[in-house]
Amino acid sequence: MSRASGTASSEKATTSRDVPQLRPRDLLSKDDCLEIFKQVYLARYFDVRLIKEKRRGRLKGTLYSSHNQEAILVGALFGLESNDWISPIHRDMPAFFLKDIKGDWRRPDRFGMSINEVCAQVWGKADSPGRARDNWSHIGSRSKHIIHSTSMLAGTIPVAAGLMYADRLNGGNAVCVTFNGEGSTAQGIFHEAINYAAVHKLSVVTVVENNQWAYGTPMELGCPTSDVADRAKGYGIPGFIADGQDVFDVYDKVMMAVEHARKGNGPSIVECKTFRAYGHGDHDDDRANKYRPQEEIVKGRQRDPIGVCRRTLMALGYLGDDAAELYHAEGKNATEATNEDFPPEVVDFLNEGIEFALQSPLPAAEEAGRWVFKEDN
Amino acid sequence: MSRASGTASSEKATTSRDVPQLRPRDLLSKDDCLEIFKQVYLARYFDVRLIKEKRRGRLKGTLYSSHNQEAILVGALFGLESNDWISPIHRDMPAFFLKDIKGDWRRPDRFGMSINEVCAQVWGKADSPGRARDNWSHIGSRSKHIIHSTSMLAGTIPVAAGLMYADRLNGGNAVCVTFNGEGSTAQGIFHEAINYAAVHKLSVVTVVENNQWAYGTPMELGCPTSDVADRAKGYGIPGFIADGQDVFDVYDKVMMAVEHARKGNGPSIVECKTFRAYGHGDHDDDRANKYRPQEEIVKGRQRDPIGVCRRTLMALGYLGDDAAELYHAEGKNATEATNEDFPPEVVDFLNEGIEFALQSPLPAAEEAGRWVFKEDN
Amino acid sequence: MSAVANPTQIVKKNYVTAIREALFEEMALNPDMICQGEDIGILGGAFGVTEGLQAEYGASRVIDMPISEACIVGSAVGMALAGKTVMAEMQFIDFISCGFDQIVNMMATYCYRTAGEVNMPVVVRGPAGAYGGGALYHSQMNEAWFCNSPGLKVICPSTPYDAKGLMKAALRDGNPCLFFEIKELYRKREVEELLPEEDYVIQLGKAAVRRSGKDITFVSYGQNVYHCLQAADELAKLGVDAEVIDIRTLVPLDEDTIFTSIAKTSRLIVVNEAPMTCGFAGEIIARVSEKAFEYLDAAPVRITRLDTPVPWVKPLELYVLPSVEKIVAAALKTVKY
Amino acid sequence: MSAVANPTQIVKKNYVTAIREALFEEMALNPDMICQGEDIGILGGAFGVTEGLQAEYGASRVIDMPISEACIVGSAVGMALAGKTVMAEMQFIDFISCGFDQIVNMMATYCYRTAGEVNMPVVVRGPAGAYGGGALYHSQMNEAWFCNSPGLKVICPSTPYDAKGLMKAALRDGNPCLFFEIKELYRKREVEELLPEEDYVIQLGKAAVRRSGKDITFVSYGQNVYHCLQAADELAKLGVDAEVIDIRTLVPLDEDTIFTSIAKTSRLIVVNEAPMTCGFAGEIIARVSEKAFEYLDAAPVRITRLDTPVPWVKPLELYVLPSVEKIVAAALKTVKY
Ligand SMILES: Cc1ncc(C[n+]2csc(CCOP(=O)(O)OP(=O)(O)O)c2C)c(N)n1
Ligand SMILES: Cc1ncc(C[n+]2csc(CCOP(=O)(O)OP(=O)(O)O)c2C)c(N)n1
Ligand SMILES: [Mg+2]
Ligand SMILES: [Mg+2]
Repeated sequence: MSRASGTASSEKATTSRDVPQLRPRDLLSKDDCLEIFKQVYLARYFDVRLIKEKRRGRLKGTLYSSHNQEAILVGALFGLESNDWISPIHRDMPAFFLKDIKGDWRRPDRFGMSINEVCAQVWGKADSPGRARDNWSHIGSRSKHIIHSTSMLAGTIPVAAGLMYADRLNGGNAVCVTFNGEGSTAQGIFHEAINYAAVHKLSVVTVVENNQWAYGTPMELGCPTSDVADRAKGYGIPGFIADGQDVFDVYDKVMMAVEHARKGNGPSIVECKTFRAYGHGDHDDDRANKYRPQEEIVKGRQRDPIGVCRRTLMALGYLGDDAAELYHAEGKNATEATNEDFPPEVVDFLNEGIEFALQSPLPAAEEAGRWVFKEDN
Repeated sequence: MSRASGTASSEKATTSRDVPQLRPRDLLSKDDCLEIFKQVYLARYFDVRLIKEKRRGRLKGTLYSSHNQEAILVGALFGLESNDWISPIHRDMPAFFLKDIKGDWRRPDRFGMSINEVCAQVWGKADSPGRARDNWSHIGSRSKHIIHSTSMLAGTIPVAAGLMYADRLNGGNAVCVTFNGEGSTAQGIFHEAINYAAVHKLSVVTVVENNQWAYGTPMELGCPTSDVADRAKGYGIPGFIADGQDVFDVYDKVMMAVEHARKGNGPSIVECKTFRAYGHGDHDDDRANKYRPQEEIVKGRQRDPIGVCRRTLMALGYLGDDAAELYHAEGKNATEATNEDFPPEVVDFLNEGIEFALQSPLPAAEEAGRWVFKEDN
Repeated sequence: MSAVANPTQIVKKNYVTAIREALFEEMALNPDMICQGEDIGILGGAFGVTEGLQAEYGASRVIDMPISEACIVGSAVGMALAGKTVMAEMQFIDFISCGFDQIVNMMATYCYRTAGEVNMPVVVRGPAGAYGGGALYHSQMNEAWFCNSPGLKVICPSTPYDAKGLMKAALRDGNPCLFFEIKELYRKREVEELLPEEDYVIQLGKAAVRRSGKDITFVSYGQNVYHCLQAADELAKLGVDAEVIDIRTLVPLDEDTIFTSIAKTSRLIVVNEAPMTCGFAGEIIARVSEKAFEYLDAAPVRITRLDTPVPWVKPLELYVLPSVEKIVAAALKTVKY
Repeated sequence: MSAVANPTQIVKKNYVTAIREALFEEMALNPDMICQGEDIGILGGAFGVTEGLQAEYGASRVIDMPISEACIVGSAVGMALAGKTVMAEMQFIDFISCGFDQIVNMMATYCYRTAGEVNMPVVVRGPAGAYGGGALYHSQMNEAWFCNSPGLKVICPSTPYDAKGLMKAALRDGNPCLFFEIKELYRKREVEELLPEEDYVIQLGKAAVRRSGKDITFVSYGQNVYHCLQAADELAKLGVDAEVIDIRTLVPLDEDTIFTSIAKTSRLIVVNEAPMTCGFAGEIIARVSEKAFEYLDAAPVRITRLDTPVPWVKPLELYVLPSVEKIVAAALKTVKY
């Protein structure tokens, strides 16, 4: 492994030092690891491509880039059961199709959105799962176990908690992984929901993508402790810290949290340390280069999750020097990277989705008057 | 001392074990200690007397008894500077006159309400500081440094925080002590406000009166940890635990928290373990005897704060056997206790206030239309 | 059910019992129903609305929640996603302000933003209304906030029969409903009535004509309906024949019943105890003015709370609220218009 | 001040600059003024309203707050208790739902419950309004919630001149004000105008007649004022002469200007982009119907957002919102009434 594991900040979750124990990642097969690598590429490509589409004028609206944070999405989602639930936020667009993607990416019956659905949403078309009624990442699907967020940050955590309460009552044993920025942990609802989840030992795993900035506000102006994971201590629940650049470390920590929940021990927080590569949204790219010190940006982007993953796979012998040298997206921004820097199946997959989206019609204006209330049909 | 001190749950606030250090109480004079004792009686008498007044039919409305929790009010308030701020809640009615009462209880220029004002409020009369526009404990006074609460629990903590921010900007060094029930710590605003106070190291001391019950809900259904003080860990601030029956232990812990704040180190939480003697309000007295196990009630009321204080003073030699035997309010409920069970100055003091209140007029009906907005007068 | 209904003896029931019965019956009929709120289980609710419910249906379906209104609503939304029907209690409707975002932005819009994929069978209910000396934070009628937030149905019954029938309808509606219970009516003897033994619902969006008359129309809901009825009695002595309409549900609103009445009387007074500006009384006047303008022979009148908070002590409280006297005076003026 | 005003060169200024100038000037005039909100300092605000403010007045008076709307409001209340005047920004007015309780129950009522002892010079401001593709949570006009919450003044300027003058008035008013800024106007070239060099305020509660006419009165505020003006231009070609009133402040409302206009035109259309039910458009119709009934010769009309959330994509968004076409059509119908 290229880097020591992060440490769990809660004692409850720390395993004994003496007995060498298997980490969740140690149970992953070579195929799994290579699939993970490809998914990191896929997440990156989605971001790069959307930026290009927007620059080409084929796409409108604000883009909240997940560049440099892909290891969190892939690592947190890879180990989930198909029917587990998730709740992504603005920066997590790839999460919608990365959920339960393992194996065949085009499997129609999987619990997760198809690339077509996600692209239809991005382009605001009628084939979006929400028929383009709300924007960007505010989609979801009850049948595919994805909670629909509003814009109000941290607002899905109580929803996740109630869902897990009901799921247990229904005899289920699902876990719900919610994603949040570090800034969002200051919201009152974060406290109310995690407190409630802790009281009832509900299977809610709160992944905090600590990318150091909440829009134009540095972490220390929103959070009094240097680790967001410390918030867990207030509820007596585990607070794990993961290296957010290392997909395998994220995988380990999230799986420990999931395991903890699955056993009936309740919620936990998994802080993933990372860095927001671009501006808050693409409208903020230029300003973000001013309000954030240049050194900080350089340092924050140094450890590209693609590279960290590649080096791990090489060390494991899963990737030979040749294979590792095939694609060169690593360290490149959206201007620098081209399709050739990505595995062709990744490019093809997204191409299909974009084609679909471009051909999908706009919803009819009159639909705007529908579904304020339930319709019997 | 009759009982070992509680322990501070935050390491930051724990003093080294080896060096014997002076506790705040060790600096109290004999007069101070005797004054404290009298104040505990005063707080108790206020409660007992209001219950009697209501039973006599001279008083309407709900009473939220502070019986058995008097040590918290007296202990938390006694050491404050005159111009420190406080924010009491429904169960803390005596806090309004206990603030800055030290020395001469009738001092007109003190920072705290006169007994007349408090009684006028209880009776809903025009001489209430709020002219009886809002009820019960929802009074305050800017000039006397008491924040006015709404009913919405924990809602004054952000106000306290903003106030302390501004006070520091104004060159002040005041501290604000807010009082809250353990149940109220589940509110989102509790989190938002303490988080903000911790980020800016604001001088907000949050006293949590953990009386085990929030109306009909036991502590464990509202809080996942056995100590509410643990909530402090989420913010990296000290969380002290005090024996809420022991006025001197409360005094110690609150003074440590105040000292911490006064030095510019920011907020802290002081959990005072106690037990709600009666129902949530007097309308709940009968039910509270059913939904709470009888043994729990007996145990919770065992250590009357009057008795704990008396024994401490006797051990210190401040109270001889004779003096200690003078008054017998200890362990008596409102039905059992009579005026003879209390020091005469306590009875006289409240008598004056009640007389004043009874003679104070009702506000004129038309006042109801005033002060929706600022009036220039 | 035995805890609340006794089929062999026919007794009049009060408003709070009617609601309690609705909850007991729906919990029995619908195993996927959950009730949650502060102090609703062990205690049985601050007003006893859920008394005995936890003993009957267990602590997992009747949940004592932390003092977290936003989470009470938000978790109900999550339960609805898992197929549950949820009754979420606000201990006083005033505290709904603390859960506001989850109501108007998360719950109310869920059906809309999912193009109908997700329904929200959640009833948020709580004690509301003034006249009881509850002061600023235990007296509110804040229904207008929710009427201005698309996606919510808003209900306010004035009788035990309606309370039970509307509660059952709300719990089966599949849409998020806000249910304003008038706490001053909970145990009021004068409004007790016989309730049917059999299951019944009252369709949402249907007003009730409480008194028919030909000279002037009073439109109201909640406890102000009784003020209107009393005023009508007084006016009858003075030769003025008032019709009294109890709208019962605000969203959706039964416009037809109102318009039909005004077609007859040509005069309108709307009475409610919410603050005037942007309150529902103004909404009714706006609808009538827009759609039944020709029927009106006199300026319509609102009698509402003044635009003030509800002050505590009696004379102040009454000063700002609608009263029988205010209604009678306004009616006399209006019929002479 | 040099950062925003340049006295030697006279240029037209846009809406966002007008507000920024107001903040800079008031910060300079009032050393007890504080600005706080999310990302308002280091970044200068999501829309640049506070750009340069922290550099000028320091981080202790221009505060980057945690993402905690309730605390942003609540702490402003505390600062007011300590004698401060506070501008509290909501990054989008939509997020005010998260700070709702502190606004309506803590801040709005503080003066009332202290019988005037405590004033609340706090302006809560934020970008509002639809038409920009912001979808459900970046498009709201939720002013009605606050108009129905006694103790708040509610302001919504439509021009740079008004935005600056009203902002300065609000910051000096001593009462809690909600200030709805129309984000689609922030940088709109067409509405730029010359601003006076000298200090000025616009009195709260005074409407402006934007166009005078004799056939029909349009009452509006915010960006819908421009829809009304365009509709008036179109109608002029068709021989209909419309008067356009921009109320500018909702609470307090300048009824006189409205009534005077209707006395002349006898016809009323109210246009706003909030949901219809219990919105401010209905309030205006109710006031007119109650107090100026005789002036009306035709049923008044509301053109508002439908009672739906604001959907995302353009055709859907426009479908639910007021438009020039809808106004023209309604006006033609109304003048023929
Ligand atoms: C309740 C609420 N307040 C404010 C906003 C505006 N807003 C959107 S994203 C954002 C910053 C979020 O920062 P963080 O949680 O760290 O997530 P990141 O964008 O860094 O991934 C803010 C303030 C919002 N969406 N919701
Ligand atoms: C936001 C809010 N929700 C609910 C209530 C109703 N309520 C009043 S007191 C109370 C229980 C408070 O318990 P705790 O905080 O432990 O204080 P205690 O009464 O035990 O002193 C509740 C639920 C309220 N006042 N405010
Ligand atoms: Mg962030
Ligand atoms: Mg308690």
